[in-house]
Amino acid sequence: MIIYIAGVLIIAGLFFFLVGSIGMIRLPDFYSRLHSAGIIDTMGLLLSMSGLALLILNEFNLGNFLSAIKIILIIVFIFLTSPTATHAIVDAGIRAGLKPWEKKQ
Amino acid sequence: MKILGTITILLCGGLLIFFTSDFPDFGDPKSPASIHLSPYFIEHTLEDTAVPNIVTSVLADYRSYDTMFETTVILTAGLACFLLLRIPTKEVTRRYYLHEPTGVTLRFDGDRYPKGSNVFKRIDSNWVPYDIIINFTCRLLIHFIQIFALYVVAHGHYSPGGGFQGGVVIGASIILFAISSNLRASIKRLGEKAAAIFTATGVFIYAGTGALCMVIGEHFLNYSFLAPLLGTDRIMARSHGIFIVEIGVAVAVMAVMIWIYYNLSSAGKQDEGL
Amino acid sequence: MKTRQRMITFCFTFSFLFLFWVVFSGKFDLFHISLGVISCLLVSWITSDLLIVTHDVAKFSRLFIGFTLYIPWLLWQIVLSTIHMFPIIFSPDIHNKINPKIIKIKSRIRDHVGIVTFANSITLTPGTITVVANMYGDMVVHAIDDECAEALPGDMGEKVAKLFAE
Amino acid sequence: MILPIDLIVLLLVIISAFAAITVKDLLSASLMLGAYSFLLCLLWTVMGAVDVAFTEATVGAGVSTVFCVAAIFHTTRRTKD
Amino acid sequence: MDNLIFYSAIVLSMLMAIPLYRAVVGPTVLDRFMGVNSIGTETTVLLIMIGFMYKRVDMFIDIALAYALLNFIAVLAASRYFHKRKGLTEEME
Amino acid sequence: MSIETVLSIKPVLAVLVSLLAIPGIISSRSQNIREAWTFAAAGIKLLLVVSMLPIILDGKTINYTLVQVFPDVGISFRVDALGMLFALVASSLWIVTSLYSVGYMRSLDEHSQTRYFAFFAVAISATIGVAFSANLLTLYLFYEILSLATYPLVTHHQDKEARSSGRKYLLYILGGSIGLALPAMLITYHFTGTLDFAPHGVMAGHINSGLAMLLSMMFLFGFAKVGIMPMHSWLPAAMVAPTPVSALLHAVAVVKVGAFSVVRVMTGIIGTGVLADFNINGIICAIASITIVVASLIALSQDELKRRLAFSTIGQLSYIILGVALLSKSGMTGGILHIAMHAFGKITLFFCAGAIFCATGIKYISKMKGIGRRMPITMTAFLIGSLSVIGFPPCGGFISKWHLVLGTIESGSLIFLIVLLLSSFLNAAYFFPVFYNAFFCSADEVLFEDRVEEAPLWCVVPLVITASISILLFFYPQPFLNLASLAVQTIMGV
Amino acid sequence: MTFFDGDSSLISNLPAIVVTLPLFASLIAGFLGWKNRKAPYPIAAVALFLTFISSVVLMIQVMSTGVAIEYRMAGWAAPVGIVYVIDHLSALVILLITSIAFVNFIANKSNIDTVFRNKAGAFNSLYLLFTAGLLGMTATGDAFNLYVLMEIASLSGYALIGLGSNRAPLSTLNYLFLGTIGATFYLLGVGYIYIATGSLNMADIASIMPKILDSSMILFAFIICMVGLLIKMAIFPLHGWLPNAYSESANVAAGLIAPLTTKVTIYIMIRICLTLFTPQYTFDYLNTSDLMVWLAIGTIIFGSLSALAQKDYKRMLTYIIIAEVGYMVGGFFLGNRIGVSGAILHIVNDAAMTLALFMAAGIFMWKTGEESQESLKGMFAKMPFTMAGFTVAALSVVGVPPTCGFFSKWYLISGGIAAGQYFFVAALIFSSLVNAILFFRIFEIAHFEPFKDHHHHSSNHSNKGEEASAHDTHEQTIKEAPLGMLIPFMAVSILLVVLGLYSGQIVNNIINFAIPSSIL
Amino acid sequence: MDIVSLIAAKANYWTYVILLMVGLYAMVAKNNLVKKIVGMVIFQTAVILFYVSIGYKKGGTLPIIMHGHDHGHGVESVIKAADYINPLPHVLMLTAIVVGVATLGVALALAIKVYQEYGTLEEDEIRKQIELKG
Repeated sequence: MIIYIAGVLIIAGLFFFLVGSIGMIRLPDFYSRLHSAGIIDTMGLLLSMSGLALLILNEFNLGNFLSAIKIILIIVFIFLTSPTATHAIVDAGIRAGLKPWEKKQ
Repeated sequence: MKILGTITILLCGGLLIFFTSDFPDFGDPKSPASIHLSPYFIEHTLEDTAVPNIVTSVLADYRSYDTMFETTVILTAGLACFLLLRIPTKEVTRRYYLHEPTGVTLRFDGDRYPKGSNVFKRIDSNWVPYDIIINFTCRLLIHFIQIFALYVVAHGHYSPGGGFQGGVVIGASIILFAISSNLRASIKRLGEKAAAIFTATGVFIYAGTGALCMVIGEHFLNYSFLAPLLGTDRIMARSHGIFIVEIGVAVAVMAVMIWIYYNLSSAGKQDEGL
Repeated sequence: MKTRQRMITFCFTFSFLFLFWVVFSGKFDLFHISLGVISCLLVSWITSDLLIVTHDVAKFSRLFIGFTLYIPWLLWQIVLSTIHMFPIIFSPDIHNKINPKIIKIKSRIRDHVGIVTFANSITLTPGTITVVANMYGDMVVHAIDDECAEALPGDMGEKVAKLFAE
Repeated sequence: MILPIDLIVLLLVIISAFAAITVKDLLSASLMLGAYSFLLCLLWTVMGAVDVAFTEATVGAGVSTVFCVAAIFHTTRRTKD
Repeated sequence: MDNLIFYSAIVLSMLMAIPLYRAVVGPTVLDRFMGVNSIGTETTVLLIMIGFMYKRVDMFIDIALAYALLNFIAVLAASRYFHKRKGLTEEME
Repeated sequence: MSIETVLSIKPVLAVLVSLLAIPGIISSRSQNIREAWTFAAAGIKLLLVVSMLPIILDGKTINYTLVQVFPDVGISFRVDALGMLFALVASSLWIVTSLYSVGYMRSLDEHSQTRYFAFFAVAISATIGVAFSANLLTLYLFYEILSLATYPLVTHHQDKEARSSGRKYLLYILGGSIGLALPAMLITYHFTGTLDFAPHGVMAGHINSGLAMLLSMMFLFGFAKVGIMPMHSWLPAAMVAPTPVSALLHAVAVVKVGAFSVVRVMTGIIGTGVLADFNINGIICAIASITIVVASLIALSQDELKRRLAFSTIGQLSYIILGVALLSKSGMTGGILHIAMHAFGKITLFFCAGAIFCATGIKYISKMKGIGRRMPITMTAFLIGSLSVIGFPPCGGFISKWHLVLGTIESGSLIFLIVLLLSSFLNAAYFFPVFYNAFFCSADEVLFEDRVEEAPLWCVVPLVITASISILLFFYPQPFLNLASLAVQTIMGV
Repeated sequence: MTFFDGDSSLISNLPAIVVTLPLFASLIAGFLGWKNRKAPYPIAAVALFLTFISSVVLMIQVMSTGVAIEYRMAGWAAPVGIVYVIDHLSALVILLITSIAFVNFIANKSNIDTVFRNKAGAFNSLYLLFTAGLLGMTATGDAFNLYVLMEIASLSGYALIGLGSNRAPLSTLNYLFLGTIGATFYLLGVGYIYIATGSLNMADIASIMPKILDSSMILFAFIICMVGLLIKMAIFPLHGWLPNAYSESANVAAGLIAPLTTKVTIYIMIRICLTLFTPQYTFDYLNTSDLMVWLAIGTIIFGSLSALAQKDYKRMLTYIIIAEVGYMVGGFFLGNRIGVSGAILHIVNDAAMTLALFMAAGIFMWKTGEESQESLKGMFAKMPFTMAGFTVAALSVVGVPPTCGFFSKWYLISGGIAAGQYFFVAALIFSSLVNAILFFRIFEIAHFEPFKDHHHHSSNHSNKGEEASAHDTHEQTIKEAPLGMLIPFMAVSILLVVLGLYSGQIVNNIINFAIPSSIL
Repeated sequence: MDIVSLIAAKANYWTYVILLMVGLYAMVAKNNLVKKIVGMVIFQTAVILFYVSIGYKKGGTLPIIMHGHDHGHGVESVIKAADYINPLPHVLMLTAIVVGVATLGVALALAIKVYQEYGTLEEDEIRKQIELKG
């Protein structure tokens, strides 16, 4: 049972990776591309990592449990670092004077 | 130059590709490299050193002499960067200060800057306003990075990692601190002098262990002679000896990474920088 | 008082870090545990002033509970806004779908940790990114379309403010 | 079993290496170097060299890119090739 | 299940081409930052998947963790460059 | 004929004694002490050399090996008759020349006298080293030291002319020795495995005719100090040196070292057998003859006295080569004897030239009209010297030339006899005008005022001594003649 | 094979001590340099001296036992662990390195203080590390360990060189690039050897070699190792980094690096060809002689001709170094006993000569503050002792007996004749002649031109007065370099002659044992 | 699958050659000093790729002994060398990476010095400046 949930989560995570990647190509300017890069960092990572953590727990013992916790920790750390990095990049873009794309009216 | 480069790489590349044809296939278990020497390491690491991580045991015991000089290479790099870049600037002609209560930036020329004042805070000449997001996140993360690094150092016997990796991660944590706040704050915590002395200490721990083995026993770096000192049998003495030198490597590498960063990021002035 | 505060901070840091060490290590023999103690002491001795901002134990525990409640909600918000991003990314006429804009918002949060939490939450939800945040609660946010822009500060601001308000 | 991933990563590594030396901006070049070392780390793990991968990860992510950026900060980003 | 991991790893490694494309093509430096950052994230996931393929995940998690912790230092340092030096393409002294 | 050898450190001491004097020379605070060092060294050296003379005349040789450098080759010394003869000439003339140098340098108030005397000592050491060397390596070593030690002497004036002359000097000497002699030596070593001088040469049976020819030519031209024709032009150029230098070095040390080295190599390395078998001696004779004739002709056209002497020297040196290359007993004796006889004759001539320059500052023959009246002693000595060089009795030069002539007849090559006679005539032709100008000119042609006197005593005494020795040698040539015939006996194996 | 089983005396650990002593000293100098600026120098000097002593003891030990000393690092025997192998050849080179490092260090005391000032501690540390790296390279019997030590030597070398004139960083950077290419190629070669044999120990590889002689990987390993080392030793088409790097560095660094780096690299080449690839492979199977000797000829001719074109004294020396590299490489690849002896002897002699010449450069620098040849005007009169030493060194380079240069050249030329490589002989003689021209050009300037007082102007002229009574008034006042510089320099010049006179002994007692008997 | 394994048998070695050449090209032909340094890093890592490829063993697991956590005492299961990837190249490459970082640091320090001296990193411009200064 756990295996199937994990499998679904991993596939869903891959799907979000795909979505984020497509967004990174299609969106017109840097700032909006960052939004879709955010999908990779958040949803993609969250789902696939949870899937992998569940997969580890399939064969339960202390070592595997700790490994699962470590995977969760990875998610936590990336959830901390990713917005910081994004913020830093955007800040850099604004300071560098990069104008956001605007819809032509 | 471009043409020369192209010709060179075409020649060399052709030669190299040509000679790959005789290679054993990728991942061939029967290749000479896999059957001559390495089986010894794989099969004897537990008996000889009680370290499951073969890479660690080979790195810090069988070929520990290499690793000592690897650490020395790092030391050399640190010294080299220091020697090349460091400009000891006793006098800074122009300094910028932030008056913290009002947020006004003031410029002082010569040595008329306020010494030991609480309200004035030294800022870089190309100052960026205090970014709370980055600063806070980094402050939070540095601990985890450091504890993780120490974990990596301590568990080099059982899982990937070891002194070098751990040392780099600690170094990176302090570099992160320097980036997130500013260079001077970081130097205040761990100055250049401390970095240099840590570097030397790290290599000294390694080489000193080796010399101790030589003094007590027979060969340089033969940890099994440390057994009476450590109070264990000879095999465990090797394991602990590996641990000791890993600590030495970690200390040296950490300090050198920081030292090189200080010098590179401030172009040797160690005053203000990236 | 000062030393006591420092002691509390130190102990907090130490126990927190030691928890992490145990998770990392997974070895419970004496040697490794003592290594862990030494490492944690070392780290908390060097950098204890960096981690814990508050010395108030009660406030800290409240914050902790608040966070455990806040995080699932945040994750849900992330899912929602990701789903909101779907049609934009897959739309054949992507240039019409989006309307990037930079907006200024004002939050009533004054606490550093709160501001950082709020700003990061904004960034974490796809569709909005914090550009600038200062300690007075002023924020500049880049939003990909009007809907995202209007949702701010909204519920999220409220929740974070409540978390740190008192 | 691991080979297809190996091949894909090899391809990506080559692309990033080419990019690192062709991009006409030093900051970008050093960033590409960072990406290159991420991918190399992946390659090492694919080939089972976890210790090497760990070292590459820590060095590539934590140190060498930062060194490059620090050096570029004190020199210039401009490059003619 | 092994197959699932295997194929997802292949798909993921292929997907990494897209951030890499962004990192290689640009057009601005900041796009490259973004691409590199995304590559880092995907690498973390991929590392653990490879761990599953070797059936020794515990050995790989440390690397992934190191990645998660260190990945953003490079990006932070690079963006710090823009904080201190202004201008996207040209040097301004 | 087995040669009895004696082991003795004397040859080394003889070489080193003047080197050991150098610190004394350099550190002396006053001129007199410095020159005392010089004389002491010269005296000891002469004593050492003379003390070895009886042993040599007994038909023994003295051997001493300092260090072994290569397998079978070391820095080693051996004193035999040929070397003894040369060493005797050099060491006895050093004293005389030192005496003369003191006078010359002091009277002209030359600069850097300390340097001058120091390098003088080095040069004489090297000369004795060449004389006493037991193998080609040692010979080469001292040959090079000599070349370098004479460079500061040649360029003593440190002006533009000295510079270009010094350049030319080094180009020929060093170029010859490094470019030709050294490889020749190495090839010899490669084929024979030894470099020791053997009485009959070491090459026989090791090499073929072409290589022997090549090596002979390389040695002949490589030892450029001998001044065989294409390699001669350093010699006139080097006459810019102070006259005592010219005297010692270009009458005794340098050029004679060249001739000596060639003789040594021809006899000791290549061997008379090889020379004769492959008919190399004929070619050498021919080259020497050409040099003799051409040099004499050029000498005729020179107006500057020292240059004329220089070309004369070139010619006279080739006598030595010619004599040895004739390979006849008398010819060889004559050639070897000519080393000594020409040395005494020519050094007298140089001393005279120096004395004239010292007293009057004149260099050119055409301006010397009537000088004989003012400087009778000098010019008489000049006459004796030139007679000796021409080979006119009652002077030493006659004896060597007589043997040479005998040698040509003995070997049956008349063409060389003609060369000898022609060149003697030419010698007379270029010396005669000097003498004629000096003494036989009408009073109104005299270019000198009364106040021109003889050169200082320090200058005159040496030239008188050498002139008288020149005459003395005609009557008592025994020491040199005995040594020469002993040497020839060893070489020819008779 | 002799092991010092159970013997824990100091002597038996000497191979490790020789290398680690400079390392420890550099660490201590690194510690104390922060406390006291004056402390590191004596420590470094003492350490270098002790290293020198221990290398002498090592040499005596090797010569008396006549067998190579094998020292197991960490107690692991040969293929598993790293071993140090001290045979006659490496003992000779170790002695050379320690003595040169010591002499140069002593001679440049005042230089170190003035040039590096408050970085003197770091400088001393790097100096010692460089020495340790070279010593380790020489002593090691492990192909990979060699690479690590090579990098230590190179990195510290870059730092030492980079702190020279204003242009030094650029040329050092180029040196770094080429040095890295060289070292990496060497590493690649080791990889190819490893893939074919599975071992890293030189002796072990040599024992496997006969089985795999015709493997193309070994061939490529040979090629790439050689290319790497040739880059590092600056042979003709790959020489570009050397002249700038050496001529623009500080004198004290140049005095250490110029005599040693290329020579030790040549030693490494010899070591690899003889011990790792075996002479059988290098000379008989591959028959590399012709190609390499032609390369050497090119190097000699190029180096000599370029040296002719230089106006700057130190630059000229660098090109002479390049030409000398050609001597040694060519001599070694002649492949006969006499040629190889000549190459090894020339390593020793050339290192000593180069040291003397660079020390002279240091003294001239001190005196005139310039580097052009023109600045040497009137030096013979001004500094007779220095110039005497310089003359000896110059003559040694030219190859005039009894200086040592002549004797090694003798061996080289004899080897060339024996091998029938007459072009090599011709190139050697040509280069000797060019060297003669080069140095006599300097002699002329120093001899003929009057001294021009550069920066000590007129301060000591007025109060001379009658003091010159004993001497001629023409003679210029003698003003020598300080004794601290002069005495080591004179010692080295005398050593040049002594080395020359005793070259027979060196060859017979040391070098003969160093060359495997399979080379005839 | 066959075609994949055919390429895979040598692909690593080809890639290492390509990377090596990319690095070498950058070091030889590029004009910018930092570019050259970037090339140097690539050049060095190419060799690491080569070594790690040597060490790989099909069907082998990581060079960390499984179930070896009980300090080596009482290990019943026999350790078979074929089960583990060759650890020796990994050890060597750890050293090589360290050397690479050290070299990078020194090279960048030198580049900064060059920039401080000439104000540019382009080699041709620097050369022009040197010529102008004489």
